[in-house]
Amino acid sequence: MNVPVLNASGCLDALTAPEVAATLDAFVTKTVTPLPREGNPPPRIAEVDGWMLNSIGLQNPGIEVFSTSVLPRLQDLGVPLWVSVGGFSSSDYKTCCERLDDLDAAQVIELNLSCPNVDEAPETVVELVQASRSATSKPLYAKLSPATPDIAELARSVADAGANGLSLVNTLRGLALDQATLRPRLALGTGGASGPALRPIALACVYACANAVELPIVGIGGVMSGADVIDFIAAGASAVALGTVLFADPLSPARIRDELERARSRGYSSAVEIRRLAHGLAFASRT
Amino acid sequence: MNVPVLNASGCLDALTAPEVAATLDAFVTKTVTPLPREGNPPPRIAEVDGWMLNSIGLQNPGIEVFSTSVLPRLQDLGVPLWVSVGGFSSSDYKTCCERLDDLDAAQVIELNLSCPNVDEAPETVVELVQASRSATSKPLYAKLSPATPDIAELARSVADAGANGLSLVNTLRGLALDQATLRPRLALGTGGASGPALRPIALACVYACANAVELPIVGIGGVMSGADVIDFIAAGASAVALGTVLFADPLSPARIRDELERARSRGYSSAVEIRRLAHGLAFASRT
Amino acid sequence: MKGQHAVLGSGSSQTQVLGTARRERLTVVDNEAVGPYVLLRLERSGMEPGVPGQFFMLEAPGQLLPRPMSLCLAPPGELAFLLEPIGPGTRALAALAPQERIYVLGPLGNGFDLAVERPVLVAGGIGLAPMPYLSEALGGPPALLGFRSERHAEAARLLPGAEVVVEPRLVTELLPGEPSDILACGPEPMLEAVRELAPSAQLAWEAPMACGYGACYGCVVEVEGRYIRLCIEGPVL
Amino acid sequence: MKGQHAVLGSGSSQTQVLGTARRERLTVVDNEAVGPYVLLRLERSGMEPGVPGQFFMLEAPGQLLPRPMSLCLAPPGELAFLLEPIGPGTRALAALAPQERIYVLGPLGNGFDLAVERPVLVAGGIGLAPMPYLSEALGGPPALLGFRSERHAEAARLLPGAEVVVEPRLVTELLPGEPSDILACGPEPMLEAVRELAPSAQLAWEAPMACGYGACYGCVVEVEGRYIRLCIEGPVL
Ligand SMILES: Cc1cc2nc3c(=O)[nH]c(=O)nc-3n(C[C@H](O)[C@H](O)[C@H](O)COP(=O)(O)OP(=O)(O)OC[C@H]3O[C@@H](n4cnc5c(N)ncnc54)[C@H](O)[C@@H]3O)c2cc1C
Ligand SMILES: Cc1cc2nc3c(=O)[nH]c(=O)nc-3n(C[C@H](O)[C@H](O)[C@H](O)COP(=O)(O)OP(=O)(O)OC[C@H]3O[C@@H](n4cnc5c(N)ncnc54)[C@H](O)[C@@H]3O)c2cc1C
Ligand SMILES: Cc1cc2nc3c(=O)[nH]c(=O)nc-3n(C[C@H](O)[C@H](O)[C@H](O)COP(=O)(O)O)c2cc1C
Ligand SMILES: Cc1cc2nc3c(=O)[nH]c(=O)nc-3n(C[C@H](O)[C@H](O)[C@H](O)COP(=O)(O)O)c2cc1C
Ligand code: FES
Ligand code: FES
Repeated sequence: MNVPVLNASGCLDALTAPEVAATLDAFVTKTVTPLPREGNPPPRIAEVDGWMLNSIGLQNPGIEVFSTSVLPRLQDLGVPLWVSVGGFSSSDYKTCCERLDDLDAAQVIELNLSCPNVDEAPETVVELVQASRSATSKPLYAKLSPATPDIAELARSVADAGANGLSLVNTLRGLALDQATLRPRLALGTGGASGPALRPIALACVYACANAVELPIVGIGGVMSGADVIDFIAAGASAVALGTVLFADPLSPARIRDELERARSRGYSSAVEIRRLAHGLAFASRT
Repeated sequence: MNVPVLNASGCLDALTAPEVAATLDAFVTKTVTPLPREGNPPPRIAEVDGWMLNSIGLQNPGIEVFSTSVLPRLQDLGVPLWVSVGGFSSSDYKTCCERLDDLDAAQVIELNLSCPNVDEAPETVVELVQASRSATSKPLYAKLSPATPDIAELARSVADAGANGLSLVNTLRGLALDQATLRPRLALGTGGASGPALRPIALACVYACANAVELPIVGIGGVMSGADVIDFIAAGASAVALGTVLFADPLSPARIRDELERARSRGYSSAVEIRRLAHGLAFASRT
Repeated sequence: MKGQHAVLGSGSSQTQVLGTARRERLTVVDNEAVGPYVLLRLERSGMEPGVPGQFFMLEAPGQLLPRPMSLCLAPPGELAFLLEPIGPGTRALAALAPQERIYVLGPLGNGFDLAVERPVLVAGGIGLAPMPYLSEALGGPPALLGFRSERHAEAARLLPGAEVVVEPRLVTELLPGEPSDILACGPEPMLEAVRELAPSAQLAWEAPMACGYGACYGCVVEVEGRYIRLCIEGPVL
Repeated sequence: MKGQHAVLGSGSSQTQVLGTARRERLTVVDNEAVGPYVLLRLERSGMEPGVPGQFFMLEAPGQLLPRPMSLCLAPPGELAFLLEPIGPGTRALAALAPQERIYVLGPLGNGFDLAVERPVLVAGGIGLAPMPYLSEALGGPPALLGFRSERHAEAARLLPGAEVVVEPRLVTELLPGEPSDILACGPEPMLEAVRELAPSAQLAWEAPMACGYGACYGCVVEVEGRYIRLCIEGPVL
């Protein structure tokens, strides 16, 4: 079964774990911003009720150091590269996209339009996509948050604004309290919630967007197994990205590919076949 | 510990289970709309990965039959009544609120501004609250969806529009596929996702809103135990409502009250004390 | 179909489900394979078996929601359920070991009307579940059972004396020509076929249920253009 | 503190964690109480014990993320970990029965620098965990252990010959006056106090970790105003 398997942004450092990166169809970088960021104070992570919460806060070396000293070393790994960019205004997105535009190593730019651990950008998601589009001719994937009232509608406007694909989804905002002190377990209170509990929510987003736009979709959210990949493809994704599962199991890309291979022998002969099965029920897009 | 325990709208029928309703501090009706609704075709429910998905579609007898023949029978139960109203336009909300305004039996009106199983109202949440406010002098609780980019901001505008309280949260949208056919398990595709997996997300919403507005908050989402109630109070709620847990355990209101009583003897002497503990860390509202 | 059908929405039914039902934590006596099915026997404790065709909500370990199960047998001191393991909930129930305990709520819903003169029991597959207890209550009337394989047909031993067919033969082929009061349970197509042939048959239907006591509106079935809650209006309609 | 500190963000470290680490499913040999702690012994299989102070990520049944644990002992054919059950993950690990299997990843991070001349081991509470293996590697140097109760102090039997104090006495009271190379592990306040008294001490720190191999940026600690990943720059700093 030929389903591209990527990592989710922020869930793998290809330079500290090149062996893991080598097992992916493309490596997606942690989100890069125009200026360097130290990120949020620790504690930054907690596990609660099947969710992982994180509050990393976009720690990154900034687009300049990234472009001159990180990207070349990533290129040496020989894995196709997607660069995730983020920021706090349309000019931030523009700055990053412009800087990357003439760097061959960056094959795709993923726009992180949805990080719950930094204050919201004052501009709309659509404006951020438009600004990015004006700054680069590279393929742009818009990464959306599931915390939006009508994601299919948002996908339509993002497509109109020039996105070439969708990455669905980023984390939801969650809170875990210490049972003894009743204080938040993360230093900054809430954090982004990821992991298997996100899966049904992510699947609903993929399903709604696949019925709304023609763009290719990278399915993200709680993928733990080959069966989960099949669900995402059936819901309308054409690739998947692994996030939290990489923390629990750095060998998961190979394992999941194996599981897909075995699914093929059980009769799911191709991703297309899965989608056909699932979208036979196309009227179901009504809700 | 004196924490009011309600049912979540749509999660109990007080007329078929009066014994259960009698154990609540107030009974919240299923959402009523201006006209009768048959609701969505079955299958309407599925369980997946710790979530319950539902696609009931606001089945209800309409505000007229509700007011003349259901409400009087509910009143006979002797439990304080909250009436949940919904619709598809501000005039729908207005109609329901006007009809209820002079019915003494309805103590509070909860505005369901967030049902994921019906098409979105074309107006904004704030407009729906304004319209409702103009139609009644009864206390209005705005029930919000967690699927919103900045719920604290929304809470502020809802407070400005005249809401007297918040009910946080309604379901997220989720999808479950049948593993054999890869088709959605619910007739209409996606459905509202509730249950324990919702809890950390709901807690984050309560926490964000409690730090943004002065309104009382009913905490809703995956409450299963007394410990969960304590978390909601610590996050900023002043009451809780039980949803999915009522399906698994109709005796849960009494059980949860017991668990709270035992927590009191472990030193959580009052809801206020819990909140003080938790909000010692008030700067944490930054994320 | 029998039964007063609800008009619409909240408060249409008078059935006070929790009035007769209890919720207790029962201990597993045993779990025995019956062909591909499993007979789960629980200590009865203070619970009533109710009327044949009524059902219980069984806690399925590891699952959020309980699962509806018809009472299959009510030997002294026990309640026994026949399960077909088809998904996570029924598999968890089938994996219970003696001495484990699960919460059980019931009896729930409306069972079969036993005031019938010429009863004939008809079941397909796991629709056999309520028949042993029903047969006992009716003094062992004729019974017709259909199964999808010889292996499934092994379960017929729970209803000695029943006439059994295996696919491609269908149980509806055995329906008596003479007038009779049919009480049936089985997959939807089978029930539709029975109703076609015997419009006055009492049929026990299924639908996914979250609560079993009228709280969720999840279990509706369409009756005369309206959605009624199967858990409180049925499951026998 | 020792170690080359990262500048910022992606790619600042050359440590190729997975280069030396393996991931295998290991079988539980036994789980023994040691005072209030638990010694979890696993069959070693093909895994390397690594340098003392390095750690492993242990699958905690029922939990999403694995939990970091220092290697405590490396008897032939085994890897042994000393756990303090303080939350769902450590409780799940403490409840493992012989023959159960869990995934283990390691060894990870940078252990203690063993090229020291006058080693003295200092540990507080569960900070004892890496000391038995470290002591072995260093030929049994002097060791100072502090515990919060007599019951916790029972665990001192894992390091025979160590000097032991119980609160209100603190282990820092025992630090030698003469120059020595301190290798310490324990709660943050203890490590801060040790650093105050012995600025060149090697200290093994803790932080919540999701991955243990540099992937998540969750485990940062502040060093000279910058956040570095403890899992690949430490845990010994
Ligand atoms: C009143 C009543 C009595 C029942 N009595 C018995 C009994 O005695 N023995 C027995 O084995 N089963 C009985 N059932 C069916 C049983 O409740 C379901 O098989 C069970 O809930 C499935 O749970 P699961 O987690 O194993 O599978 P799920 O994962 O919940 O379901 C597996 C597949 O079956 C479908 N499904 C689930 N529940 C139903 C349902 N009720 N009707 C139709 N399709 C469904 C799902 O959509 C899914 O595709 C009864 C159902 C009802 C409503
Ligand atoms: C490199 C390293 C080596 C370790 N070696 C050992 C060891 O040998 N034996 C041992 O018992 N423990 C060790 N720990 C600590 C152990 O990993 C944690 O106690 C465990 O992860 C807690 O998981 P839990 O699910 O039981 O509790 P959780 O529910 O995760 O935590 C309970 C409480 O402790 C806090 N907490 C969790 N993890 C940490 C942490 N690492 N540092 C500070 N506070 C935390 C949480 O915020 C929460 O308030 C080590 C940690 C690290 C980083
Ligand atoms: C520790 C951590 C860091 C993350 N950092 C980023 C990031 O920098 N940019 C981004 O777009 N998403 C980031 N994410 C979100 C993931 O890319 C992914 O969307 C999310 O985790 C859901 O997938 P999962 O459930 O498989 O983890 C991060 C997630 C985690 C857990
Ligand atoms: C079957 C079902 C029906 C519901 N119907 C309504 C409704 O009519 N109006 C409403 O505001 N919320 C409705 N909800 C949402 C609940 O009131 C509640 O917000 C949600 O289930 C989260 O709480 P829980 O996790 O405790 O179930 C419904 C939820 C379920 C599961
Ligand atoms: S199962 Fe909940 S109303 Fe019938
Ligand atoms: S634990 Fe993930 S980067 Fe250190």
